[in-house]
Amino acid sequence: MPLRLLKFAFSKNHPAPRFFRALEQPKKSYDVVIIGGGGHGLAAAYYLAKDHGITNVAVLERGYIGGGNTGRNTTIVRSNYLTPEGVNFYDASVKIYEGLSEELDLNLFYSNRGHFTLAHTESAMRTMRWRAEVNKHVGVESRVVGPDEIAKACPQLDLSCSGHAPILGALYHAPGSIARHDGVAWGYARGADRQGAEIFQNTEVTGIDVQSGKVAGVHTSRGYIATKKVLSAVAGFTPRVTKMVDLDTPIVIHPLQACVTEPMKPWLNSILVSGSLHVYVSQSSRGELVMGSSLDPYEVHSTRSSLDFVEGLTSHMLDMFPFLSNVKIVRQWAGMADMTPDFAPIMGKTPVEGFYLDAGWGTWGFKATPISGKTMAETIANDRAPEMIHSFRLSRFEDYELTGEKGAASVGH
Amino acid sequence: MQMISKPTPIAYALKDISPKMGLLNGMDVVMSFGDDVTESKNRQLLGICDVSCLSRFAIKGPSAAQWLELNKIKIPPTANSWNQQKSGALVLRLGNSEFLIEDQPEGKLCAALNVADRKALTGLYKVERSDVALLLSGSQVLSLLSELCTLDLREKALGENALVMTQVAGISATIIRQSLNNEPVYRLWCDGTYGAFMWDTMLEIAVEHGGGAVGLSSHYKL
Amino acid sequence: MSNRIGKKPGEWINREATLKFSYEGKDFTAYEGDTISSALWAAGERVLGRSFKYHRPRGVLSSANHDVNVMMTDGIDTNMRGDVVAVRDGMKLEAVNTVGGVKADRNRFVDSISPLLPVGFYYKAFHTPRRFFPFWEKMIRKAAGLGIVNFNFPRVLKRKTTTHCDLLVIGAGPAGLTAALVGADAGLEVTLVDENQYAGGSLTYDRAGASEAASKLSELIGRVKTHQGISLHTASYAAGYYTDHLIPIVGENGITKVRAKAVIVATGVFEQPPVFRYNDLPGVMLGSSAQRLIHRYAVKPFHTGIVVTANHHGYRVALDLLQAGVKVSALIDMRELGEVSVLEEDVVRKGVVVHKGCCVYEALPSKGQMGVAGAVICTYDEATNQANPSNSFTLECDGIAMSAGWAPAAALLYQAGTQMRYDDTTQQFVPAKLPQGVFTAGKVNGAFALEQRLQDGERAGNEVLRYLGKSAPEVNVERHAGSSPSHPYPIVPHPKAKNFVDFDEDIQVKDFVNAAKEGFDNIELMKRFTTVGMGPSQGKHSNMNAIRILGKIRGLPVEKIGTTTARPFFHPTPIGHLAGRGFHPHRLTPMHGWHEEAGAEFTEVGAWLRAAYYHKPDISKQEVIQEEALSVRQSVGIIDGGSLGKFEVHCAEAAEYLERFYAGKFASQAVGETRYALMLDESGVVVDDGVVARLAQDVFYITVSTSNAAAVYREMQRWLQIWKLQIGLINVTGAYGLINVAGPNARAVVGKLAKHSLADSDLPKGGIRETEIAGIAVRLVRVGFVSNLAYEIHVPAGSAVHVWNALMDAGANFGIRPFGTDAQRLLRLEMGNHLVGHDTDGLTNPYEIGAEWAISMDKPFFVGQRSLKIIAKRPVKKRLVHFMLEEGFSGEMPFECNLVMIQDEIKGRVTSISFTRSANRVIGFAYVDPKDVDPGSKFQIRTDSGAIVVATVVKAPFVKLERGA
Amino acid sequence: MKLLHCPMNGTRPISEFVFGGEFRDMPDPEASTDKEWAAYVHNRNGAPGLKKEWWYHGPSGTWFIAERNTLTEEVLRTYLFGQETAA
Repeated sequence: MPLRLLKFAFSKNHPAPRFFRALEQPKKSYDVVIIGGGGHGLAAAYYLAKDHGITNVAVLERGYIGGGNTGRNTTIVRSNYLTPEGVNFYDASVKIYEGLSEELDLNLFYSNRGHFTLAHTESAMRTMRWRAEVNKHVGVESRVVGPDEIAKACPQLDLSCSGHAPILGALYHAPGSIARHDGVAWGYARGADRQGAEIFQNTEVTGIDVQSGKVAGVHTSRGYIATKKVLSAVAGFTPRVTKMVDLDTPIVIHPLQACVTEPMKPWLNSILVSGSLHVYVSQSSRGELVMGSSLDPYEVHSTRSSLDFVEGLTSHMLDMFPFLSNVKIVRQWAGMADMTPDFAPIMGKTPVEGFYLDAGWGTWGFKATPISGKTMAETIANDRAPEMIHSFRLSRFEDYELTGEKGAASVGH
Repeated sequence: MQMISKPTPIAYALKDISPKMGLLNGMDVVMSFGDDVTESKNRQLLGICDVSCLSRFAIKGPSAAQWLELNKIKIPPTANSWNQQKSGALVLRLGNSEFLIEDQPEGKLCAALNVADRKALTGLYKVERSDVALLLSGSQVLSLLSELCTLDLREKALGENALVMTQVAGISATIIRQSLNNEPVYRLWCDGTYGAFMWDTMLEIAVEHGGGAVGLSSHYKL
Repeated sequence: MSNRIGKKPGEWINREATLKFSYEGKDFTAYEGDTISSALWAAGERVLGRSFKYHRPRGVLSSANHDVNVMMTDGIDTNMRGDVVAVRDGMKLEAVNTVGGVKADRNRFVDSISPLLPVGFYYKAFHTPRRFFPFWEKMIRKAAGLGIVNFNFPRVLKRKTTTHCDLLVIGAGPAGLTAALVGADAGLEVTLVDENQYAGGSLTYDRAGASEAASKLSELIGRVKTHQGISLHTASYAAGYYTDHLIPIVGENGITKVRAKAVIVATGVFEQPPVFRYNDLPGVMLGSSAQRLIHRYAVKPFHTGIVVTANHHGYRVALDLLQAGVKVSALIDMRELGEVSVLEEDVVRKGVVVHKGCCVYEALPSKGQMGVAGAVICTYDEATNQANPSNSFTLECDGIAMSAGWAPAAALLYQAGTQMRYDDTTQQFVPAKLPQGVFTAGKVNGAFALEQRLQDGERAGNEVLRYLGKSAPEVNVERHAGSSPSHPYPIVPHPKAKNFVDFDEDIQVKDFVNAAKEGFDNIELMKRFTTVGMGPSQGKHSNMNAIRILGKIRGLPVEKIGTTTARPFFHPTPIGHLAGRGFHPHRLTPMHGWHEEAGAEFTEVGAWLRAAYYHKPDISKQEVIQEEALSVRQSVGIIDGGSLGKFEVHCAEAAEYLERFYAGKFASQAVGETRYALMLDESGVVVDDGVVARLAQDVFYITVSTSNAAAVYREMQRWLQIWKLQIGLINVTGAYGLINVAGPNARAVVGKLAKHSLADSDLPKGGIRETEIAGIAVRLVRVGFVSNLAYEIHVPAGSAVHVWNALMDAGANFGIRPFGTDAQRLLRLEMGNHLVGHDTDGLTNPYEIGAEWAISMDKPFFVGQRSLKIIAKRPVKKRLVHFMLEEGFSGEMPFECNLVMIQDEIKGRVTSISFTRSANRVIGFAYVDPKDVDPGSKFQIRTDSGAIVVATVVKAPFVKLERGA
Repeated sequence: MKLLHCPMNGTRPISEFVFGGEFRDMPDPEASTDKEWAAYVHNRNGAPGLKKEWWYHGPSGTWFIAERNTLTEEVLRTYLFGQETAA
């Protein structure tokens, strides 16, 4: 038993301080206002302070910290993308994640499990090789493996998928991991708070004050805050915020649903994703199977659950694991995914001076949390986006230079 | 043109059994799957019958209704409804301007319409179709449908002459409820290439309910 | 020692049928109808399971499907809930999540080190230094989870049906039964569901030692059961509320998806445990649980018990206990004033000592904490919520019944979008604003007295009638009167803790206090940090107390704290039930049976099954594919192409329509001619390609690729509406079979059967004729996709097999051979034809694949044209070329999607590659740098192992095209 | 499962429909600048609210317009394209 737990056993008062201060009222102005107290916004606040010494920062959260997609995703972290720019970006994220528990001094349960993207068709196999080759090129450990290797890692998997969709092979991505999603938000919040950033929960931004094309401040449910720099990091709420500054983007909102089973003794060690069966699954450190599927097929701005989702998902789960018939689903939920046409994010500066966008995270935002925070902090600090996120700029659509992650991201959370 | 016998769209689903076959309208068709007692029991409990061999004629376009009337067909007055001609032929109005006509086993209406002059009107297109047509009967038929279809297909919900285009077992299909030999039955049409799947799916459930496949002679005197 | 008591009216057990089973290696008997817990409890077993985190012994808590510490395995199934799963004869049960048995569980040491495991402990340790984490993680994963999954558990297919009704009533307690009767009497079709084995709700167990409830129950049940308009389903729970009144009802044999016009939620309440030290010991149970054991299973909950209460209900429990022969040594009422009603008089008259303003300070464990030995009682100050142990006294007992209040079973209401408010008179959340078509009745609505619940059911039933457009009276329901059914703060602090709030996750009061100290003082954050309510019971017995505790910590009223979001499912629901039968629709061409007999290996293309190749004994798949392709090159092959999308476009404006829809020109197309057609989307991306044939001035016939057919047809229909052209569009995909006969002898074979001459002059390349083959009217197209000479025969589906067989016969002399999609892909590659979707991806534009020839920028408009004008101004980044490897190439064979490199930069990728025996070369398609596109240019492919293979750009086709070949 | 009313076929579960995206008027390709055209092709009105949308009923092959609130999922009305006034 680690010694640091002993202090809890032998202290009279609870020895752990607050993660983040309970602040009453925001100041009149800040150097930077971050809209959205999810992983991305909090990470940006953290890196603004840590990397750039910018600490006069407010993070405004409409609900509670990490209550949006940060706390709703299925916590998979990976970097096996399709385009070199995508792989580079997510790889940088994985590298930060690997040391993040230590850096934030909070156990994020960053658990390296290995990630299999199962291929049931020849064309899926081709895409796997494409991704493997690009990954290798960038220095990321991904390779195409055959059914034998999948069976070795997961002997319980029915490789024929009940005869409906036999598995031909997979893309194996060794660094694939899962983490405690809430912990990531809390850890960044604590880190940002300790360096001086101020976090306000239950604080809604109702408008953005733009004067002569430049950001001048934000209107909030707790009054007006003057600032020259605003970062929007609000995932499924992006269109509402960009509307405040009259900015058009390609983002549309589709719900993404997930569910968990009752806890059982861990048996599934890898993360499995099947594009053909629209399933991804891992087993958490609590013993629950955490499962998700593809996006809901139409636009809805709510987190309601649907029965068709869980019917479809369970049917495909049984194809893969027929013995789960009597294992029970405890809970299902949904997040709102901000989707772009090319399945890549939109990051960086915008035509509105001082308005920075961290959006379009669709179904892949959690895994990018550290690197998006870092690169957005850099963008804000220098008023210039780093090269790493150039391909994700908003103007790529006007330039007909889409990024093309669709092949890797469709069901690849 | 020479006469050849055509296989039913469900032929593939029949390949491992040897029912009693017959020929109707040039199509090989199952006359019966078992003895009279079994056939009768299945028909009354939950019987699935392949009637793909019935003659069909389909036409669509803005002038389709007018043309059918010119050809002495009484057409259903509203979209998504059906009626029965004196000859016993069914006239299904699919949406507004598309019609599917199906003869009784020995009916001649479709053959006549096939060769009737269509030049007089524009906006008239003959539709080539290859349906699997099924006839579902028995006291448990709604149990079967409630597992395959989300709609309320009971008599009180459907009314007299409603026609519904919906999904059955995930496949687009057309359904009506009619009375045949004074028994309520459901009729279903879907694309013939789904025939074997639809047949197998329905049969599996029918058998679970204690019913099964029945041949054409269970419903028609031939 | 049997705790079974004499027959109770309406008991759920069948004393005629005795069942044998074992638990933890010991044999037991049960009556049919017993749950595992009731049978074991009747036999005197007290330790029915161990808790998840601290491995503390646990017994009966609710008997209402949230005793999640009592999870069993029978060696086949796991996580079986003892409080609801019925005993079956011969069961061999063991508690899950123990090491060495439930009594000797070696993991029980965790309880003694619990101070080392503060709230959220796992966030606080194990992560430094990083290299040790995997070790700790292994330990934690070992400790995690409940039961062990049986990997041989059979796949169970349950039936899922859809049913429709006017009114769905959820909960067959007095309110639900009454509401159902009101609806049905007015002619509604009513479905009534209840999760219990029998209908009746609390009338089946909450009797207060009297017979009034039982007779009310039989009266209501009698009417419901004989009512034509009510369909009653017991042992079936409403698992969730989904949009537009869709409610899945889960029963043992499957799910019924009920679609109702209106829904009445009469789900009642969950009894909530008061919180005191050792409130988790086996023998400490909810009052309603004690009543369930008595009246449903005729089991005495304990011999000498005390009742701790803070409401009216505790007195009713005491009376039931007395009636069952339990010695009730005291009734501890946390309220200063106690119960001022006849109930108190009754209890006192029966010899029970009532201690008002007192609480159970702690329960005293028997040896090994396997049961209760007594309780420490002291005064409790309701104003400060503090106990005063200085004046405590001890009572001996072997059980404690707890009745301190309730929480509404409102999960479905929350899911439906109901706004709830906190009602001070009942100290309970009740509905404030209900969504359209959703109604509530009974305790969930804050109506507690029986008379009131009956009234509320009547009111709700009548409201539904009015909602559905029938006239019905307004029924007034008396407000709750008298003392509150729930105590506002039934939580007793204790310096030594182990006063449990959440039994699923072993969460104690101090955990909430400490979580708040760390900043997690918002209900959602607190839930996530402490994991309260996240266990299998989903907070049914813990959320309400958690809210009360947080309110206390923050000094806020409960209403301000709010609740966490309730999500489906109401009870955990089996995967097999949700999955159901599962349909996998597939389409077969008319020749499917023929292919199968010929040894075809099938591949799925969209919904279709297509022959990929035909097995030949002792020959590898690769060899077979080469042979099939060679037979086309050298003589003649035949392939079933029936899955291609096939559409007809009729009417005078058809050409205009196609000009707009496709990138090429069709107005000038001659009758009897076919043209290649490229389909773009509005952003200029290549979506599909196909062939447009002109059958008449006003009739076109189009084929499109199999996998895109449905989507292309949809887009055709949409543009048709937008452009408002007079078009008749017909999808004949399934109505026509398609047979392709290819190879130098194709003309000879097809010619034998064709009514018309196939001479070049009569049917040139790219021509289409309506003619007869083997006596069948067909559309015959001279194509050149896989071979320079080939015929596509489009034949009505019913006659396709006949024509296929005729062609096989006609080709016998030429050695005609069927070929599959694999050979087809090789053949088209040899011909130099790219495949959309194979050689293109979701962002490919026509310039990148050299398809400039297929787009007519001089047309006034086509879909994608405007974007192409923008794209054309930008440099092309990559281009698709044909390539060959050197003759006799013997290096590492590149695969499709190996990368094309210049130095260390990715320039493109191989999209198609294959060895072809016809050309005796490795040939393919690849995207390369635009400067490398001229024939003869060399470029580099990097193989899987990293080796570099040099390829040469060539002109297609790859095969020497003999005259007519 | 959500229900949607097809103007030709009546009320059906949403699984019978294909979502066709927001209904948008195409700008004049000749008159619009490259930038305007790129915005038309790529950008969407992603904010929640009442929208006109394309929906397709699969079993009958019917395209129609639904006026739907994307925040509440409430469908105000549905009608065939061009028959807005009749609805």
